[in-house]
Amino acid sequence: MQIEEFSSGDSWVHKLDPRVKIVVTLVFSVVVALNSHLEVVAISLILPFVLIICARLNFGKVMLRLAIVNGFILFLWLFLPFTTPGETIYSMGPLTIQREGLYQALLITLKSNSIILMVIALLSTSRIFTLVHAMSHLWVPDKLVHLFFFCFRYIHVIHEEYHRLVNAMKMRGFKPRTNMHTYRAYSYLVGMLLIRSFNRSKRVLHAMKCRGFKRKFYILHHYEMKRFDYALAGSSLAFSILLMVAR
Amino acid sequence: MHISEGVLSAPVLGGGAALTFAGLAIGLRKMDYEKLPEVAVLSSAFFIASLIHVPIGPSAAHLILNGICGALLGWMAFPAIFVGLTLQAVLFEFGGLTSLGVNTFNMAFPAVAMGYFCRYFIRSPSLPVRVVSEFITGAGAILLSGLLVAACLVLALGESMDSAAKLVILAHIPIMIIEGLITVFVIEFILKVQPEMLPGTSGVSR
Amino acid sequence: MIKLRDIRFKYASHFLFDGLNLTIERGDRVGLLGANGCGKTTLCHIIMGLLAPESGDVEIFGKKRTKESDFAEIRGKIGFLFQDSDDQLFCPTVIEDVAFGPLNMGQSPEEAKRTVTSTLKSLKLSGFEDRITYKLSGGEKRLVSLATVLAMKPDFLILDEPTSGLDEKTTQRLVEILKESNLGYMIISHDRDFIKLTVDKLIQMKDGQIQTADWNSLEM
Amino acid sequence: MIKLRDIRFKYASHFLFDGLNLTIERGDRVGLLGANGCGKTTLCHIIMGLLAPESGDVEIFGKKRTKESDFAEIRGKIGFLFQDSDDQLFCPTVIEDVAFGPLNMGQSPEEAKRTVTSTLKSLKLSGFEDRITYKLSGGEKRLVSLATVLAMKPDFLILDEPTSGLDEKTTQRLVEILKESNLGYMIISHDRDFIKLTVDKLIQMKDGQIQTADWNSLEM
Ligand SMILES: Nc1ncnc2c1ncn2[C@@H]1O[C@H](COP(=O)(O)OP(=O)(O)OP(=O)(O)O)[C@@H](O)[C@H]1O
Ligand SMILES: Nc1ncnc2c1ncn2[C@@H]1O[C@H](COP(=O)(O)OP(=O)(O)OP(=O)(O)O)[C@@H](O)[C@H]1O
Ligand SMILES: [Mg+2]
Ligand SMILES: [Mg+2]
Repeated sequence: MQIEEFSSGDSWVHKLDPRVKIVVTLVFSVVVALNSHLEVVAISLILPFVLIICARLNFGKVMLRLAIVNGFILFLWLFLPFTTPGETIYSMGPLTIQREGLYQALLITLKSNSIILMVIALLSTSRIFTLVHAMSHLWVPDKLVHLFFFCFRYIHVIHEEYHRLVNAMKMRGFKPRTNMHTYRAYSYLVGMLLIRSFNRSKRVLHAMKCRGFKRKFYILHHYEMKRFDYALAGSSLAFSILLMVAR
Repeated sequence: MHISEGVLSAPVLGGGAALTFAGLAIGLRKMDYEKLPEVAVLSSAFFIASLIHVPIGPSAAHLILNGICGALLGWMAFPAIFVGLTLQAVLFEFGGLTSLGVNTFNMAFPAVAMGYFCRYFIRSPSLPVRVVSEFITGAGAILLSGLLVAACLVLALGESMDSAAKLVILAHIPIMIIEGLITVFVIEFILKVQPEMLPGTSGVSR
Repeated sequence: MIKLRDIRFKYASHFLFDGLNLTIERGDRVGLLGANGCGKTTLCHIIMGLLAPESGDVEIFGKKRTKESDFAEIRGKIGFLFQDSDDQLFCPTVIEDVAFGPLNMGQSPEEAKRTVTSTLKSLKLSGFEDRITYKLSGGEKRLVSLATVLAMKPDFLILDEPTSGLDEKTTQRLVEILKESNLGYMIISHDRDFIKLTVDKLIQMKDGQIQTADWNSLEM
Repeated sequence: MIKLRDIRFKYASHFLFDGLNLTIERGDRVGLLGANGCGKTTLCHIIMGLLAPESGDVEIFGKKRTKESDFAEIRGKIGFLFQDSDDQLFCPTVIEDVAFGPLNMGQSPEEAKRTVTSTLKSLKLSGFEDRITYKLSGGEKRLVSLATVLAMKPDFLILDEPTSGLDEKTTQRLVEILKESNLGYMIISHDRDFIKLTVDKLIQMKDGQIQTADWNSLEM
C-alpha cells in the first residue's frame, strides 16, 4: 500500500516536533476555513508552499494528490457559478454565470487547496505513529490514542490479507462485472475480512493479557521542543493571526 | 461522501464538530479497554474494505459499509469511523481536518441509527424478514448519509445548492442499492459463520 | 511449458531477481528450496501474473504473457495453492468455495455442482459440501483449498509450502494425492522429508538465481 | 509446577477434553505432539487462564487458579509465545512492544528501557529498538515476539509452533537460544527435527488425553 509516501525525508520540516506540526496545522486550517476574503486566502497559500519547498517533496506527487482531492471541488464548480443569485457577468442561452457564484467557487477552491497543502507539508511529512504519539501529549484521550495505534498497525496486516484474498479470487478466474455473482463474491471477501479481524482482535487481547495488561497504557515517547520548533510555531501562528485580522 | 476543506461555513463546521464530540464521548465510554482491540481491528478492516471498488455498469464505486459498521459496533462506530476518516485525511488528504467533525457525523450517525434498527430484526428466524431489514440497514445508512451531506451543502452555501443537493442524493441511489445488497450478503455470511460477532443475536448488549 | 527468461524484479530499492531464468516442462515434478525471504513466493506470483517483473519474459504454454488478460487465460490451467489456506477460502461453505472457480469459467450452476461433487470425491472429502470453510481444521482447510484448485481442471500445480502447520497424517495424505494424480507440479517447502517423497527434480533459489540441485550438493 | 487435574472443556457441543491430566515440573523441557485440531492450542489457553474449563483444577506454582486475578499473577511468570506473531506484536515499535510487559509489571520507563536493551542484546537483536514491528520479516517477528516474552523474566515458557514458516537458519538460531537459556519450557510443534533438538521429554495428545510418549512408540 502506497501510504506515508512523503514521510521519508530528512529536511528540517520532517524533523519538526510533531506537536508543533499538529497545533500549527489545526490553527492554520481553522483560520483559513473561516476566512471569506479571496485575497487573504490567496496569501495564505504562501505558508504551505514555502514549507513544501523546504521539505523538498516531490512536486509531481504533491500535484497528483491535489488533483485527486479536487474532484469534489470540481463538482461545486458545476453548480455555484450558475445557480448563485447575483450579478450576471456572462450569459449563453439559458446558462448565466454570476459574479457571486464565481467568487464563491474560487474562494472555496483556494481555501481547500491551501489547507490540503498545509496538511501535506506538515502532517504527511511525519509518520502516523509519530503523530499519534504527539497526540497523546496534546490531551487527546488515552483510549482514542490507542485506537489510532492499533488501527494503523492492523491496517497493514488486514491489507495483506485482503490482497491475498483478491489474488485467490483472480486465480480462480474471477472478473468483476455488474452482476449478483460479483456483489456476492465481494461480500464474502468483506465478510471474511471482518470475521478474521474480529478473531484476531480476540487473540490480540489475549496476548495483551499474557503480558500483564492492567487497563493502563504507557507512552515511552517524549518530545523536547527545540529552538527551531519554537521559531516555526511562533512565526506560523503569527502568520495565521495576521490572516485572521487582515481585511 | 467526504465534504472537502473550505466548503462549509462556520456554524455547520462547529455544529458537526460538537455532535461528533458528543458521539465520540458516548462511544469511548462504551468502549472499555477489553473492547479496544476489537474496535480498532474492525475499524482497520472497514478502512481496507473502503478501498474496494465494485463495478456499477461502466463506472465503479467504493464501498462505505457504515450500516454494517453500526450493526457490529453500535455507538462505538463513532470512534471507529472517526479514526478511519482521520487516517484518510492525513494519509490521502480525503476530506480534511476542519470538516472531520461534519464528515464523521454524516457517516457515523446513520451507522448507529441503522445499526440499532438492524440489531432488532436480525434475531428474526425468518429469512425474508432478515434479508429485507439487512437491505434497509445498508441502503438506509447510505440514504441518511446522502441526506446529511446534501443538507450540509444547502446550509453552508444557500438555496443555490438545491439542485446540487438533489444530484448528490440521486447519485447515491445506485450506491444505496449496492450497499444494501452487500449488507445482506455480509450479514448473512456472518450469521452463518460466526453469529456471536453480531451483538443482537447472542443477547449481549453493548 | 513455463519459461522465465532474464527476469528482473524489485519490491522497493534493490533487485530481488536480477536475471533469473527458469524452465519447467509439462510433466515435471519439481521441488523448489531456498531460505526465508529469498523470493520463492514472489517467483510464483510472477508466474501467475500477480506481480509484474521490471523486465524479462514470462512464457507460458508457448506464448509470451504480459497483460492481465494473457494471465487470466492461464490461471485456470495452472493451479496455485497459497502458502496460507485461510487466504484461499473466502466463501461461507465448501460447496460455494469449490464452485467459485468453475462458475467463473462459465459453467452453469448445475455443471459446477457436479464438478464440486466429483472433485470432493476424488479427495475423499465427500460430505463436506455444507461445512463452513472457516471452521474446518487446518488439515481439512488445506485439502479443501486443493479441491478448489483441482476443480478448475488445471494442467499443472504450483504449491507454496503445502505442509506448513499440517500434522503427519494429513501430510501423508497429501503425498498420496499428489503421487496418484497425473499432474506435473512445482512444490515449495522447507519440509525436506515431504519434498523427498513427492518430487523427481530439485531446484534451489539462491541470490536471486535458480540452480539445479541434488540432495548431496545442497547446503543448509 | 503446572498441574491440570481432570479438566473438562468444550467449545460448542461435544467435549474436546473430558478428564485431561497433565503435570509439568519447573525445569522440564517438554515437547507436545498431536494431530491438527486435537486441542494443543486450547490446552495452552487453559493453562494461561484465557479459556476457562467446565470443570477440573488448574494448579500453577502450587496454588489453585480460578479467577482472572489468580491468572494475572502467573502470566508474567509463564511466558506464552503465540502461534501468529502478528497477534503478539501490537505496538508500533519494537521498543514499545518489548517494554509493554515490564511496564505492566510495574517497572519505571527507565528500568523498562534497560530491560529492553538487555533482552534484545541477549537475542542478538540490538539495534532493533526503533524498527516498526509490522515491517519486520517473518523470522524477525518471531524473534522479537520471543523478546517480548523473555523481557518479563519468566520462569517457564510455552511455545506454540515456534518454527512454522521459519527457514533453517532462523530455526537453528531458535534452537541455540532455547538450549542456552536456563528455562524450562513446553514446545508444541509438528516439526520433529526441531523437537528432537530441543526437548528431553515427549508427551502426546490423543483423544483429549495427555500420554507420555517416546520416539519409538510414537505413531504417525
Ligand atoms: N509486498 C512486499 N513489499 C516489499 N517487500 C516484500 C514484499 N513481499 C515480500 N517482500 C520481501 O521480498 C523478499 C522475498 O519474499 P518472498 O515472500 O518471496 O520470500 P519466500 O522465499 O517466499 O520466503 P518464505 O520462505 O518465508 O515464504 C523478502 O525479503 C520479503 O521481505
Ligand atoms: N473458538 C472456537 N470455537 C469453536 N471451536 C474451536 C474454537 N477454537 C478451536 N476450535 C476447535 O477446537 C479444536 C481444537 O483446536 P486447537 O486450535 O486447540 O487445535 P490444535 O491442536 O492447536 O491444532 P493445530 O495443530 O492445527 O494448531 C479444533 O477442532 C478447532 O476447530
Ligand atoms: Mg513464501
Ligand atoms: Mg494450534
